[in-house]
Amino acid sequence: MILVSKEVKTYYLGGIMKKLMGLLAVLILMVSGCGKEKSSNENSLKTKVDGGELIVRISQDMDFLDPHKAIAAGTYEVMFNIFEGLLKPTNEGKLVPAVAESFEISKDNLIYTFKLRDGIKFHNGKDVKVEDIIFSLTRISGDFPGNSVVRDLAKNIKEIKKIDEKTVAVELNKVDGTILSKFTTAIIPREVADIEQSPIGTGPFKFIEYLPGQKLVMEKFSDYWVAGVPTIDKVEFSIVKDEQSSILSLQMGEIDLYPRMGSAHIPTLESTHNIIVTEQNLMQILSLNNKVKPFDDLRVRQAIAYAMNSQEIIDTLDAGLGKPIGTNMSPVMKNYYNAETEGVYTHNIEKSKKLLKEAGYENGFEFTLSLPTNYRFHADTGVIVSEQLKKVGIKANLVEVEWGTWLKEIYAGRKYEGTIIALDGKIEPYDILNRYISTHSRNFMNYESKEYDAVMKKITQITDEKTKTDLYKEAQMILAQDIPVVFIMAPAGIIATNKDLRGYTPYPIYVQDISTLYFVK
Amino acid sequence: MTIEIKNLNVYFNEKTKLQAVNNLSFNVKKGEIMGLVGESGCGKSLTSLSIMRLLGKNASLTGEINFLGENILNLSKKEMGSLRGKEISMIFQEPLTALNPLHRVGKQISEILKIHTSLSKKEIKVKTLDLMQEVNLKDLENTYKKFPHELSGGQRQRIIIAMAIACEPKLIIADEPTTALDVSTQAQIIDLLKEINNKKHNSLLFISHDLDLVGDLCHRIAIMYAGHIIEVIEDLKDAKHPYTKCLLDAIPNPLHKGNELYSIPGRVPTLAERESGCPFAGRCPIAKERCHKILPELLEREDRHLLRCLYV
Amino acid sequence: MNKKIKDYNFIIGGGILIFLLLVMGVSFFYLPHSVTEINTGVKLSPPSSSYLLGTDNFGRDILSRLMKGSQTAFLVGIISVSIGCSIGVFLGAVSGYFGGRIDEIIMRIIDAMMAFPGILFALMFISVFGVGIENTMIAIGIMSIPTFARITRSGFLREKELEYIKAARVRGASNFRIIYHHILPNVISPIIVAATMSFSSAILAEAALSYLGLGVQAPNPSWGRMLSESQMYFMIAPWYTLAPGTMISLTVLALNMLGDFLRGYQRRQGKI
Amino acid sequence: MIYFIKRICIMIFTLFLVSVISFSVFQIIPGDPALSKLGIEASQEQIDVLRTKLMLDKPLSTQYIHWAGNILKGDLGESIRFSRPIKELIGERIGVTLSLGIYAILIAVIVGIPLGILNAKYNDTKFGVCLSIFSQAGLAIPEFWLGIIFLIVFGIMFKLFSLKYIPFSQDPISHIRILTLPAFALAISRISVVARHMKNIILEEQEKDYVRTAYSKGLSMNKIYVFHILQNALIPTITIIGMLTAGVLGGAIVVEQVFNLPGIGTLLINGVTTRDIPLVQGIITYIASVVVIINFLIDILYRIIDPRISI
Repeated sequence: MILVSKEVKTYYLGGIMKKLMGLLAVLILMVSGCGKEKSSNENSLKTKVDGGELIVRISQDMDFLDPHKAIAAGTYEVMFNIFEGLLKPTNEGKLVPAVAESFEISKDNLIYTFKLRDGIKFHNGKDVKVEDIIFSLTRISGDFPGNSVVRDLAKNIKEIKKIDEKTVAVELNKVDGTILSKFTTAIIPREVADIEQSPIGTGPFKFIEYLPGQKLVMEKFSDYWVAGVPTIDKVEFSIVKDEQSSILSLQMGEIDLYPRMGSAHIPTLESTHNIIVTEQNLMQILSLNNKVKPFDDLRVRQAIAYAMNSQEIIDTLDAGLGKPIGTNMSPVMKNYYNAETEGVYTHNIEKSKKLLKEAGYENGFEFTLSLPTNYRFHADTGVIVSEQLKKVGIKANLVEVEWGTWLKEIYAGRKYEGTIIALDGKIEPYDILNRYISTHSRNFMNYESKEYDAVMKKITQITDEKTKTDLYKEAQMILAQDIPVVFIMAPAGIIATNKDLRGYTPYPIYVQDISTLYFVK
Repeated sequence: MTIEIKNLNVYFNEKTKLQAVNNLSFNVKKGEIMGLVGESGCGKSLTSLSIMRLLGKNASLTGEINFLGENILNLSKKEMGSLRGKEISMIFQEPLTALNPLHRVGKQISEILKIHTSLSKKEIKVKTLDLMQEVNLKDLENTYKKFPHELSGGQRQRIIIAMAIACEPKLIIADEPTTALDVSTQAQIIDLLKEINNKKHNSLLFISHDLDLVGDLCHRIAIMYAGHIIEVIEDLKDAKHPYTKCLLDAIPNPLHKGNELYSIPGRVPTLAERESGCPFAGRCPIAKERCHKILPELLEREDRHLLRCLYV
Repeated sequence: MNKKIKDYNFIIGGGILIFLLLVMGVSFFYLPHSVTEINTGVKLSPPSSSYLLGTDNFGRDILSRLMKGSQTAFLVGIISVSIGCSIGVFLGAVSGYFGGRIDEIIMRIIDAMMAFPGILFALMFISVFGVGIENTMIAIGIMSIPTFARITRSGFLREKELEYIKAARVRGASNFRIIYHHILPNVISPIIVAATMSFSSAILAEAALSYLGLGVQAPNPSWGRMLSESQMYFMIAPWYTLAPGTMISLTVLALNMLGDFLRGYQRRQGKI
Repeated sequence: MIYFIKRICIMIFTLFLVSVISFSVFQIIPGDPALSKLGIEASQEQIDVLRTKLMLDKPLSTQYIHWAGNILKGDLGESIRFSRPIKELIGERIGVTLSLGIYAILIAVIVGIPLGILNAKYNDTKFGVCLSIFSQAGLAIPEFWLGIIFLIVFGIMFKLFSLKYIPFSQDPISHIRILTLPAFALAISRISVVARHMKNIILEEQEKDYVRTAYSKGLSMNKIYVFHILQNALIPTITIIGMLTAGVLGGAIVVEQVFNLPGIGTLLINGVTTRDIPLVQGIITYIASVVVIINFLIDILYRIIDPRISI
């Protein structure tokens, strides 16, 4: 029984469909048209402004706020502004006194005596005492509840003595030329109950609050021991992993500083933001498992090095800003970097084929190239590398691996054939190169070279800078020739900042120094 | 003359145009109970829906329906709205589904009063209870609050009747009101309709397929077959049309105990199968050649007895 | 007028689907450019005569990747629907036909599975068994089991009561014969509707998983992966995002419209 | 009442199954949470210390009993990555996902129902077809892509919405303003689901006898729609809203990524990539239980509202 009375009029609305299509077309036009207009730049007229609130976007979260527990790179990057050690790294990669005013090393290089800087205060207003230094240095030997994380420095400390109200002496068990950089470990007040909940240090900024996975907020520490520093009042480190939403937040003006941005976004942000390009202390490598056939054969590794063209990867993925490298050292470590290593293996298809023939792989071979999923940069590099190796008959099967699995199977377990990852540099060149020592726990390349181990051993025995630098260069040349891994590039560090933010100082290590930043109006 | 229908035609326009009712004409006088009887599919329900103008989207109708002298087909939707329920009301076949399951029965009765009368809330409540009293419902206060699923079929039909007589309509159309009820409730509902008719002198159009029932209740009976009225009589006994006679023979009679029950050969033609000539010609025992060609007129025989047949 | 209107769904939905099947068919034989070959010179160039839909950030032709991607999309769709359908229908049939304790248990498992929103379930599956096209298909397949089980069960409950089943049982037909021969054919049409709908949600799920970086992997191009990779360049190269996005939406729209048409057709047959 | 108790037992059993599924699925997960927490630099014994602390070395059954026991006590255990109780982490962020979910369902209902009614009224007309194609299109566009387009068009070009999340307690108006865009991205596909169900239900109710009785009482068509058809159509609509919850929570996970809202969706994805098993288990059990409980409430609500069914 159909019931609805037939008076219901029918609307003829063909017109509606036409209007809808029109609207959609306009929308698409606007989307593609908008990225083009240029903006005028009158930087010179602006004057420095005091204070202001800064929002920094970082992609990795902190593991622990307690400086002696924290190991993850993402934590030191932020907490660098809160905690300071006896010494402090500078943007040129040197070490300068911080909590300590000055220090001397005994002739036998075993006793390091530090003089406490007078008038230096903790964030809770209390003066820093020698007892705090002794407390902090003994704490890193792991004898405190909750975590027995033992630091390398602690292993080598024989005894810490208080000389007087202003000086403290640290005696080592054996000479270690590379120990100085370890004295940057944080000095914390001895009577604070839980440093994790209330991280108090001597740095330019005071901790306010931390929402895990969301943000960490700190504010200016007015009586910081360097006068007039910092200028910014309040800093919020907003933690978001997804690069796409960070780019959008930048464009919407919701974040002021975004370090380590992908080069692909430069054209988008060029007109509206400052783009700072820096050399990063970061080495991207194609690691080949030296224990796995055919990578145990040096000629095969050389053939791969000749077949690969780092410049093409740099142009495609890093907008030509990255630097090709020949060894496990970034050019940013100026006084230690060995420039000759760059020319050792340049792109040469014939040489590569000749070497392959010599090694008995005339018509190439197949191997699995595992790529960590959460670093799109490395996954994309893998795509280009597999194309490049095709030209010499080597077939690289790309397999993307979850980060957790990459860490366990490849990094710790060394169960892989080829992979692409970036190794971040440290202040101390020894810490960058020690990974290739055959006995090192993280030598996931399975590289073994008696000659290399000998050079690295010698370095630890001497403290004279000149001879140490030559030995570092010699070690780099061995790596360049042996190529346990193919050194692709030192990716450029690209930082996007708000148009009115000045004073960004890039560091050769994984830190964001907020104290030098200021706004202009 | 409460209502007079002249040459009513109802068409269904599915793929092709089908005629369900062709030029039906009959009238119902004031206070008269008119029966409309026929097998299912003869168009009797369609007629009632046409009067109420509640036909579906793909149905269309022509002809005149004069109610109290005015052709209601020309009325606007609003005017028709004020007519429905006030002047003409309807009782349906399925009491189970005819009431809104989510509203209390009392409220559904008062709804029709709210639309057509300007009584206050309290007066409406009192009137509703009176109406329920009139249709012989018991324990009024509780029943008022009950939901349809809490009442029996008979009680629900009484609620619908209460709704139908709420605004003292001139014409009530009852479309097979008792078919879905058991025999004992059926008799009570019929007596109730008779009682209302005597008291209120409204005219009642009673549609059914049960000859016996119609025989007792109605003053006049129109028998329909395949969209046509074939006979209008006051008493079943003096039926003359072959179809009516066949129908009467088909009623099981205790006197003819033992011998086989009679049933009319063949079946009712569907809308598409109806051809010209007398609709019953195909199944009529006394059909002749001419019956198939000419559609006989509905002529008045002695004292208001109408008949549509060439040979009787 | 009414008959023609009802077919709108069929005409538009069918039309788009045939166009997509054509695109996939052609992609087996001819692709304008190689899908993997990189040339940084033409990186992110707008649509031109040589590259009809422009190029991506590796300089690869988007059109050929889309055509190849259609193979992956239909592959993901077909396999995940067949997984979901076979297991789901089996579970639904068993619990619907036998009822009682088995029905109770299976239904509770289905309820528990329904409690996990689709993406969550795939997320859990993939983080356990790892990324890759096979796992994506299995994960999406499992996601669609509950819907098939429910539809089949309600179909079985409805048909089981009808006379023709009692008649079959009286004739001594075995349970299997009754299920397979008698009930299933009558329950098949709602299952087909569910299949079209779950085919389209499979494609949507693959896109979402790729967006989260867990879907189909690098070598074989998939619409979902292209969509997630391209959104970084939305401002500089909007065509790179619009192309895969439109393909996904068109396919899903076509499948949903066909599903709607089938449901409408089926209601007219009174099979609901 | 018996029905009520029966439903509660079923619900509890389902919740138990949910916890078993989410616990067992994660035990066979490759990758080591301790390693992924301490990252590339950590030495082996640092990792072992963390492993024992997290009982990762105990047999599975004891771990499950311990974990399930804690849940009953309301303690979801501690996240490895953030080394804070999961309950707290979820507590901080659940507000975002809940308000996003409720906002999306509200939009879906407010827009979906009238669209469904229009669809039903003009079912067999050209306008009706356009409407149904329009709502079909809503279902076809992937949520995250819609989110991105919204973000680009409304966020950057028209600067209408900001990405900075402001909690409800702080400033309700801007909280709603910020959540409008993600809520719409989430709601669009749900609108078409609600519209389609609404249309089918209305088409069914329209044919029912009580509608004819209403007409015969002289009610106008609109009044009949409002007082009679809609009320009867609303009851089955409640079950649709129940069905939406699972979908909306699933969608929220993806949409939160696009708009980087600090909801439990982003927390979950973060947990999955960093192998923070307790956190992921906690969240998945939490979401699944919310869905089960909501469906249970909807089922009870359905019975209370519909007088025809006694509890």
